[in-house]
Amino acid sequence: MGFRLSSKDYAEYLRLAAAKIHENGDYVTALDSATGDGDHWSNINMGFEKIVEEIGELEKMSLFDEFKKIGMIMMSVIGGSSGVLYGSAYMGAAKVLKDKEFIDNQAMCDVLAAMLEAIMTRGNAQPGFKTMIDCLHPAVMCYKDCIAQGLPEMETLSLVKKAAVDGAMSTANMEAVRGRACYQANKGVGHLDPGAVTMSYQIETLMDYISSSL
Amino acid sequence: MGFRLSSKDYAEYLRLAAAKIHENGDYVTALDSATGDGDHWSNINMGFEKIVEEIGELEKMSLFDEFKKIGMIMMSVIGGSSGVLYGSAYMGAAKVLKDKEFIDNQAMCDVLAAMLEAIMTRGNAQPGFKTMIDCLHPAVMCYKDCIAQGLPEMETLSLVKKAAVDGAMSTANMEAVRGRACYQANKGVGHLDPGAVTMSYQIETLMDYISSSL
Amino acid sequence: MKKIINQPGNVVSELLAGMAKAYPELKYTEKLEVISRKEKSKKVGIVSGGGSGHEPAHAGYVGKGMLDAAVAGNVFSSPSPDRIIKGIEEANSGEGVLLIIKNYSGDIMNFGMAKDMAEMDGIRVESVVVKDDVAVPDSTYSTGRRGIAGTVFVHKIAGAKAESGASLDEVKAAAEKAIANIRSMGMAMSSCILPAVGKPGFELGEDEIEIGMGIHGEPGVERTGIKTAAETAEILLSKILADLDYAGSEVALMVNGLGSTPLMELYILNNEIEKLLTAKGIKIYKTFVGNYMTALEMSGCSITLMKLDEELKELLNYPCNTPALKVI
Amino acid sequence: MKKIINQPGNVVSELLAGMAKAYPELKYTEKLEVISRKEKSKKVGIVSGGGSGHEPAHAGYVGKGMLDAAVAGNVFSSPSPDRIIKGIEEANSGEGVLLIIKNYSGDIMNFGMAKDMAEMDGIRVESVVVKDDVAVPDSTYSTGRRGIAGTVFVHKIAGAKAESGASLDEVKAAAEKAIANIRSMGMAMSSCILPAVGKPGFELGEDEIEIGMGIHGEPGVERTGIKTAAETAEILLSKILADLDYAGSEVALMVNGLGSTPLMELYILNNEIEKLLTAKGIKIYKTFVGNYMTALEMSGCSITLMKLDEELKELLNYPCNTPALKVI
Ligand SMILES: Nc1ncnc2c1ncn2[C@@H]1O[C@H](COP(=O)(O)OP(=O)(O)O)[C@@H](O)[C@H]1O
Ligand SMILES: Nc1ncnc2c1ncn2[C@@H]1O[C@H](COP(=O)(O)OP(=O)(O)O)[C@@H](O)[C@H]1O
Ligand SMILES: [Mg+2]
Ligand SMILES: [Mg+2]
Ligand SMILES: [Mg+2]
Ligand SMILES: [Mg+2]
Repeated sequence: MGFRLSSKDYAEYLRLAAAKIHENGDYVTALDSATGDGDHWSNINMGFEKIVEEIGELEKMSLFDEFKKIGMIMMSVIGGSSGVLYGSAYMGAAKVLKDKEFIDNQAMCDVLAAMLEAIMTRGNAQPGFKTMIDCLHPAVMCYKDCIAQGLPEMETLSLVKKAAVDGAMSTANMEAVRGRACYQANKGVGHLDPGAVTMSYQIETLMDYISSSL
Repeated sequence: MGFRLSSKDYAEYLRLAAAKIHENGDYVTALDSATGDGDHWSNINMGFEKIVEEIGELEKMSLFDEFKKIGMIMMSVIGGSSGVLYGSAYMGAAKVLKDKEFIDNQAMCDVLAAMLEAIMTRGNAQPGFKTMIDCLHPAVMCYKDCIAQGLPEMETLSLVKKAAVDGAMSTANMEAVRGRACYQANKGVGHLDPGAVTMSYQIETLMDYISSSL
Repeated sequence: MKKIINQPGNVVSELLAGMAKAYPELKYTEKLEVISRKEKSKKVGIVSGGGSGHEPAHAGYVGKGMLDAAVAGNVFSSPSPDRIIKGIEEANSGEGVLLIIKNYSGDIMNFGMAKDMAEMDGIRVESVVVKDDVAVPDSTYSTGRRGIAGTVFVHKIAGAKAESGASLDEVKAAAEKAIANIRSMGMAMSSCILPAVGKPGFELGEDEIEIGMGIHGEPGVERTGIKTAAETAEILLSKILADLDYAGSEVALMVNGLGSTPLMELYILNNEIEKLLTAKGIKIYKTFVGNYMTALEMSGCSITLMKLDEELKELLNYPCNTPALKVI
Repeated sequence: MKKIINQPGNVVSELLAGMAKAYPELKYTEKLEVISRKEKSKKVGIVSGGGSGHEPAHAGYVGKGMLDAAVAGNVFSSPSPDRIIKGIEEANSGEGVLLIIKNYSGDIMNFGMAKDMAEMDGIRVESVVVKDDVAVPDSTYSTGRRGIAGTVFVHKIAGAKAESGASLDEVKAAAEKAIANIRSMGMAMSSCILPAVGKPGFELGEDEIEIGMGIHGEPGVERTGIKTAAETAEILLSKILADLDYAGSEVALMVNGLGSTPLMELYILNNEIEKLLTAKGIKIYKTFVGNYMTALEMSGCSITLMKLDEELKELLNYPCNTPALKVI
């Protein structure tokens, strides 16, 4: 039998993701400073700190309510571009989890796909625009492929993680076209997109966390 | 026969004094910055630059008119405390030179004494207050002594110069009590007073200039 | 980091609280970080906002004749939709609300979402987007120009129109007219430090300045050596004048400091700008010199021109009384 | 030296020219560096001035309800008597002139000499000396306290009294009353650079600030580590409150920036000041937050309190319209 993530498990993952983000402050800030306004890490970190504060509440909720609440917190605490994008992502994903008690392999893929769709809609952006989408999109594509091919979950998780990380890395060679960073046109080339990097931290942490439970 | 300074000679001295002051910008500024507001050199330097510009006019005037004009320039171009003090000094000295064609040994002493009196009156200050007075006052005392003792002019000039320089040096151990520097109370101890130093540059240059003509 | 602050995480709420204490005519809504007018009247509401760190923008423009509410995000970050909705509610007196948005994707997304939600609650909301910065060109690869100090003129024009009793459509049209006639361009001489980050986002060399830098420290068009005031005026104005034909017209001029540039320097710059504009036959109708839209303690400046017609002149002269801008 | 200037030797004339261009109601007298009101009325004239580098002081306070003329010296240097006499002449409408002098020996000497000379020309001139800075104590070894940001309140009070038609003696008495009730105290976090010198007069370490530093960079009372806004408010206020009994009274409060401290920080500081004053039962009647009396691009702040009675309140509220201060 495959993995089954409860809302408590998901809350536990959030704690790990928060730590991962917290650790990489200087690096992410440097990325956003290079091409943008330098606030991405401090905002997303504040959002995750708030989530960690609320974990006692979150882990008692249904997945649906948990995701909605995460979305609300992210939207209002993170602020900026990423706040409203993550807010939309979690709201979108919540719908997928309506009445679900667990997130299994298929649901996990659906959650990420819903997040991707919400982000692309809200931000009016496409893959290749040097944003968080360039991490999430390949991860979702990969996840769908793995499921279509019937790969074992362990392998799937590791491939999705790799797709996310590679996707974030691929932003180094892209010109920025959306978000505040866009105003630098080709000045951004050579720098990773900070939003793609923090997205990859989350997917990486999530895949590792699930793997460790398998 | 002793020295006889014409208004043209005095103008020539002013050119040398201007150069001496110009050279010591960093040092004097550092002194005024240590205890005051750092403007003394830039102001007095501006004043002397203006005087050098006007030298063609000055050297053609009578001593009386020349000194009055120097006073006007210093008062209005230097500004600050030292502008009004030098302005008063030259106005006071001009009176001593009324109808004189040359400055001889006695007149030179009278000029410096008149400057001292004007500065002390205008600034309401005494020797020991850590100001330009602590350079000028010993120079004047020394000059009077030398004349009373009937010392040769060459020796007199060199003693007056020494008195001025030593006087300026003596301000290192004084607490500031007048001028902007006064607000630091004993903080100024250890630093020379910038106004005393620039006064000593002028007296030194003047004594050397006269000596070289003897 | 030398800043007069307490906790870096609290700067926004403390600055707004401190502002509301200084100006008792302003109301501060905690947590949602909205500053609004205590005294309300039946008229179109004007709401602006954006990231903090641009003080006196935006809360400093709340008052008679300008904004009804200003919504603050974290430093350099768009406020979230819930905050903006509160701003809309505070500004709404039943005549509809105009949002003045600067063209940053975060602001566009958050204000856009708030607008949708407020409309669902039955409030009529319109919005305009300011894109006055000519530094970085509009291109297929960008969502357009940045909005900078010219936004203050949009506050003034829209605020005056609303105060004079115009309808939402009329107020929006006046704001759009202002936007169409406003161009800005800036330069920076030093970096700034986000309180939560604690060190500068970039470094400029001892003898280096950056032309066209954004008000969040986003890269501009060129790094170059130190320029005189005359050269600075020439460089910034030439970009502006190349973009819109101001020849023969009357303009409102704003000489804006980015935070740590002293007024002395802004006045010296104004002296040069006036010479250049006069030489080009452009008549300066009214000049504003000061720190109107800053970037924390960044040093540098921006120049803004707004081409005027009779209506814009009237609205520019319309009385206003806010902490940061008063027209008597 | 990163400054938006041309020749260091021309900063004063260019800044005043730039100011006069921005505010057509002001008249600039070249060379003598006087800014005065174009529109004159028969009333007691008010003249202030001092070294440049404190912008918007002093010229920024010329206008209805405040100064009639401001006289500028070189950067941080008193103006010379000839300039001050021109200021007196511009301000004189036959009802006499009040000079507002800050207590620096250069200013005392130059204004004193100008006063004597103007009186010889038959103009009635009175003067008051502002010594509001409590940082460095009055002692037998000093000519007294320095005059700093509290001077702006003296401009306001004297200007209002004169505008309301009072006689020279009455105006002087009001100014004296203000002075007797004003105390200030500041601190600096960075140095500033005189344009003609080109480098900082002193250095403060990365983590160092100086309590009580003067507005020309004169040493203060203590160098210490970085303080929070709450601590800063406490340190500065405690010196002020120890000097004059403000308990139970109403005050005007000025939170002044020294040039490169962003408004954000001044508002955060104001938030703390209000808490402390309220806790001590001191009622804040009116607050002014901004860059009112600066020291080039120095970063830091000062706090000023003026204890109010009914007359001072009325004069504080009296309308004024100047570039740097407007009361509607
Ligand atoms: N329109 C968009 N679509 C998708 N992602 C975006 C968009 N705009 C910005 N982002 C992402 O957000 C990140 C920046 O977030 P943040 O710094 O919080 O916001 P801001 O750009 O407003 O300062 C970028 O690195 C990018 O990954
Ligand atoms: N009252 C005074 N009497 C005599 N000399 C004075 C007096 N006040 C200041 N000075 C002299 O002036 C010098 C400072 O001049 P300056 O820097 O031009 O003026 P300010 O002090 O106004 O900045 C001091 O170093 C001191 O020698
Ligand atoms: Mg950012
Ligand atoms: Mg000095
Ligand atoms: Mg941002
Ligand atoms: Mg001085």
